[in-house]
Amino acid sequence: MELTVEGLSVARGGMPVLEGLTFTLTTGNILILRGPNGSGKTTLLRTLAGLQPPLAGRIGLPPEAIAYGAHADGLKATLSVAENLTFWARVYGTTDIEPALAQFNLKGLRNRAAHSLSAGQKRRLGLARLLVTGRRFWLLDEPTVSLDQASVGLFADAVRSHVAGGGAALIATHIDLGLAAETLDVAPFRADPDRPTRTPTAFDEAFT
Amino acid sequence: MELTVEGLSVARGGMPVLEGLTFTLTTGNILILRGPNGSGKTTLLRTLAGLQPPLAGRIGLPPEAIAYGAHADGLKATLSVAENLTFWARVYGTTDIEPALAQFNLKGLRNRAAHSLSAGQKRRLGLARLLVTGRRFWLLDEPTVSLDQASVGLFADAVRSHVAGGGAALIATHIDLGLAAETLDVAPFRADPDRPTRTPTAFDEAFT
Amino acid sequence: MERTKQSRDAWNWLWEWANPVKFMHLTGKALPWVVGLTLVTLIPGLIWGFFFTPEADKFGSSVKIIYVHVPSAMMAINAWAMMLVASLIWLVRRHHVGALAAKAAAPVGVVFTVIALLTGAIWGQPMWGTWWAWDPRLTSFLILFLFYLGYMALWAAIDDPDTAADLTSVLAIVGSVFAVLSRYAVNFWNQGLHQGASLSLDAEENVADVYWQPLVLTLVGIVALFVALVFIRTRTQLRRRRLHALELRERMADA
Amino acid sequence: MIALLVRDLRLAVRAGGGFGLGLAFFLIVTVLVPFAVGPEGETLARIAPGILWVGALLACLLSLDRIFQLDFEDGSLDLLATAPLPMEGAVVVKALAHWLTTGLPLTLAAPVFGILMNMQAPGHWWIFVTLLIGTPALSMIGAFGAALTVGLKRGGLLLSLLVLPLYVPTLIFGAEAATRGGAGMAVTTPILMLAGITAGVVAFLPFAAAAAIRINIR
Amino acid sequence: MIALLVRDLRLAVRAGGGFGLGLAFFLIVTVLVPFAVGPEGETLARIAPGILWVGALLACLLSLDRIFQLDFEDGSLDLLATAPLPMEGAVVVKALAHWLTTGLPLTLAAPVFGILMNMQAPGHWWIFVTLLIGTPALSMIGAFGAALTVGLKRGGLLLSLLVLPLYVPTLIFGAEAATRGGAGMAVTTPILMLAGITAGVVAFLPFAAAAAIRINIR
Amino acid sequence: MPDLGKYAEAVLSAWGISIFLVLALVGLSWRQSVVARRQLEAAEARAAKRGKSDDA
Ligand code: HEM
Ligand SMILES: Nc1ncnc2c1ncn2[C@@H]1O[C@H](COP(=O)(O)OP(=O)(O)OP(=O)(O)O)[C@@H](O)[C@H]1O
Ligand SMILES: Nc1ncnc2c1ncn2[C@@H]1O[C@H](COP(=O)(O)OP(=O)(O)OP(=O)(O)O)[C@@H](O)[C@H]1O
Ligand SMILES: [Mg+2]
Ligand SMILES: [Mg+2]
Repeated sequence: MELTVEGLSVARGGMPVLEGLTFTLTTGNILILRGPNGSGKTTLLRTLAGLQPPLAGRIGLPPEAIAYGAHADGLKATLSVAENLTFWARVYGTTDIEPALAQFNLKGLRNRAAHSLSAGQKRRLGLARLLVTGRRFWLLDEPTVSLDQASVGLFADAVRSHVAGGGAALIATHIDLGLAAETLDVAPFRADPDRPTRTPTAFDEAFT
Repeated sequence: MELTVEGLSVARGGMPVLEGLTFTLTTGNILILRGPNGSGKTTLLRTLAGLQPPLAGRIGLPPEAIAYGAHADGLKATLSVAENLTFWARVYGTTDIEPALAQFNLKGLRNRAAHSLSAGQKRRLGLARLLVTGRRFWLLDEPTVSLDQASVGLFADAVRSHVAGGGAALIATHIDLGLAAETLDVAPFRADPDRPTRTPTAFDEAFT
Repeated sequence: MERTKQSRDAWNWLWEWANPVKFMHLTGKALPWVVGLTLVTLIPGLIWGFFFTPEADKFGSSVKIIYVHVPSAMMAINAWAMMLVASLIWLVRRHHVGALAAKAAAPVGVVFTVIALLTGAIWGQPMWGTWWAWDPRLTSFLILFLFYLGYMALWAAIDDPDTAADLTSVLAIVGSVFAVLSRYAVNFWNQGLHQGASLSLDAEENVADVYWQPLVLTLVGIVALFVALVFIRTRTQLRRRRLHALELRERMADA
Repeated sequence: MIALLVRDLRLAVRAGGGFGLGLAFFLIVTVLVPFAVGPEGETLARIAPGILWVGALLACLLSLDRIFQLDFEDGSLDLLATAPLPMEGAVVVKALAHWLTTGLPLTLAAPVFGILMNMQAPGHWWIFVTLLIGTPALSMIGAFGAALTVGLKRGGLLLSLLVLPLYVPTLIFGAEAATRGGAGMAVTTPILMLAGITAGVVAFLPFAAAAAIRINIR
Repeated sequence: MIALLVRDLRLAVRAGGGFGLGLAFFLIVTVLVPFAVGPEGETLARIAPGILWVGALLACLLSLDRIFQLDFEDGSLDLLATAPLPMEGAVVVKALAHWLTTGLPLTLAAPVFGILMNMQAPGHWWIFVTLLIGTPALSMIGAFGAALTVGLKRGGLLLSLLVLPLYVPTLIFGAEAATRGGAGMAVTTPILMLAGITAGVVAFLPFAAAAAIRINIR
Repeated sequence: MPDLGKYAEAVLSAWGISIFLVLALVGLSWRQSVVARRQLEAAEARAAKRGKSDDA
């Protein structure tokens, strides 16, 4: 299985941010997205996850293969750790949340309401969700925000074992995760605002 | 001027998290708070900022000396970068936002609405707020979340020049900021739930 | 995919209109004529109606209100129909002109609605002895006013222009269905006080020619006025949309 | 789907009594009106079915932004959109959860509150029946409005503005049927119309609402 | 302080027309009641002042959670609490901003909407006067309720529940004065009571509200 | 000026309001159109200049 991206252009707020991206991610691999703040990593991941349409180009991926992990964790403050996780497990048609709890060291917190977790504990719960999706391709947007060194280690282990088990991960991050991975820097693909093809003549569909 | 903390205990959600903290921070210095996720750094900073009362102990600090930077940035999505910053400047009785914009490389974004910023750009704006407060003591909770390497550098520069100008900073963080600073690890001060002094007799005062 | 977003088909001669460049060009040419038509129909029609119509037996001189009330009430309803069609064009064909024409027409529709409501109320006071009555036609017209308000508020509340276009178009469609439904509901709920279809050719209800002729003139005039205003305002919207795109690009170049 | 329903119901219950609050608001509106209008029994009895319908409608309205707004803010809506659930299904489930926590309790309580408004015997029965038929439409229309405004910061009032005109037909037929029923007149036509609106709304609006959500989160 | 007022007004205007929406909701409530109650002019005229007051009150109520909730959610309330502003001052300023964007427009519009309810001549004047005196109290009480519920996820309905009983005295005296004034009777007593409530509320509630906020954010 | 009799007030106010509102709408549309055209021209000019300086 592979995720292929050809000549992809993505836009945010009506403005192209990245153009002409081409890459392939096959199972068993990790690809790290790098790029300065505001370069379009989040936009790219959202487009790949199907949340917004691409401006141009082709995305090829097997259906039902993607699990997306966003800046926000989507936790319900009044539900407990176990309830939050069970919900996502049922949505994705899986049932067992124990391995996920164990992997992210959440067993001791399982009955705590999510609103009483610290920033890093919330994040760990958000990441544990990935394990219960059962999806092959993980698209992760700055997954290690707020995590301490030990938790970053837990996360890296989780990614490694996921990949070893036939998964793949595309991770946008600013820090070094200590993973054996290829790196894709998005900076060179920044959209050029004055590219002539986008300004044929005034008004000629020139609204992006 | 100095911030002194003596025998401080702090609680979160009715549960003591740190006990017996003692330290002093004088102007011209930086103190880095370290500790694993959930160890109580946020709780400590909120207590020092006066947002919650301490459980025990004494906090000595000059009045009107503290600027607090939380996990959340307090930005108004519909206001522009300059409007957001001007508001805080006026609240703190200062007027000039230009140095802050320049320091955090926000000049190009000054008329952008805050909701159209990327995660890292928002964070930079949140940090720029510190500069317009004119306060000596900065209490910062994971200030570099979402920042790329270059922006972390900008932040470190800002802290350095603030401290050089007679300020001080107390920073909770999980990453290495490259600052010359003392470090305080809060892990050894973790509250011990079964310490006898807090449970004199059953039910008697044993509610915290 | 072709370079333009729209694929070509037999109806292309029609869709050509919706190309922004074509639209700007054509309306630029047509605008003086439409404005001219407005001037030569609306003004004489109004003058004729105001100065040169006799008093009616039942209405007295208040009959002159008909020349402002009826055209604006008619256009208020037709403007919504035009917005519905324009919204459908945007949703189906993704032509910006469609969405922006709908956006441009809404304030015109609201002003006509307000005029019809106010003049109706002013006319109602001497005729029915009340400013307002919960008559089916009045009531459903008031609901139409609410739909206009909601539609405009939704446009104003969304920043991204294409998102706003999509959502307001969905609202226009669903709203139209409910506007029609309300009309039936209100009819069922109450019997009318308001004038019947006096313009129909039905002999009994028909108004005398002395009133009818200037009214037709003002009706033509108000349609021309509407078209002229929608042209002008759509051109403004297109320019603003283009300006928005340019500003985004400028911003990107700065950043 | 069932997981979503269970979660939404659980959240409604946990959030400080989802059931109770809609009811309480309804009660307060029916209490405030006599205060404002004055206590004459006859006027009150005359306007009772109408006021009860308006009260139910407003109680419904106030809880609408719960349907999608919280999920949008904490990011779960994005995650749900990438999950293997059709968005239309999610919309229907969420409208259903809203009805179970708001519309249904209101329906059950209305006959009792009717007593406060000096309502007479068959009126209680008819206010119950009309609300039972009409409130599902209110929840579904509300879900559509919530879907339209989900991206907007504090879209609460805008939501009311968009939704209330859409509620008008339901309100007219519902209140008309309740009033006629209470007065012992024939109610078949308005009841049929009310049922027709509910059926139509439940059949078609999920698609419009799902489209609106997809547009809003992109 | 002025900076805060300016910011709040600006936010209200930016958020898709802060002024317009409260008004629109008010209009809609006054329109819905005739739909529900039926169109007979006489009944309507009788209940008009009361319904207008209830409508204004509900329009006020719906916009209350804007006062502090947004600031709490995005963290600005924490930051404001550590800023050199007395919390009492912030509360007053925010209540004032709420009144300027909600209460004042409602007051100005009420006489016009009275026409829809078949209201007769001096009634318009009295509904205007009573709302002008009473709405500041509504905003201030609302700010207190909002302060109490600010920490709660989607406290909207709970807020209504807490605030509505507090609104009852204002509503009773306001509606009473408006009704009497419309009928040409003496209004001095209810107007004085109304003014007294407003004065008392504005003098004391800021302290309670500020205390509630300090407790809620800790 | 025709004699409007007892309806003078109604007729004149109805016509007055209508004409005022229509003129206001026309004026507003016109002004917005002028402003938008001016702003767009300025922006196009800036864009053209930027394009050139980039080439250089
Ligand atoms: C607030 C009060 C009123 C409102 C909202 C109102 C609204 C309307 C509407 C919506 C139409 C229909 C236009 C169309 O379908 O093309 C209309 C037409 C008309 N109205 Fe009114 N009206 C009001 C009061 C009055 C009064 C008081 C009179 C006269 C006594 C009047 C006389 C007419 C006439 C003669 C027509 C043309 C009927 C036709 O040919 O279809 N209206 N009005
Ligand atoms: N809603 C929006 N409207 C307009 N522009 C936006 C919007 N959201 C983001 N942008 C802009 O789009 C660009 C790409 O943003 P994106 O969030 O994809 O960056 P990123 O690479 O994820 O950055 P970070 O590392 O800071 O998270 C940025 O320049 C940002 O300012
Ligand atoms: N509202 C709450 N109710 C109960 N317990 C809470 C609450 N908020 C936090 N806690 C608990 O208090 C402890 C300290 O939390 P705090 O947020 O101070 O940690 P932290 O050091 O900032 O962690 P992180 O690095 O993850 O941000 C944690 O164990 C957390 O689970
Ligand atoms: Mg990002
Ligand atoms: Mg923390």
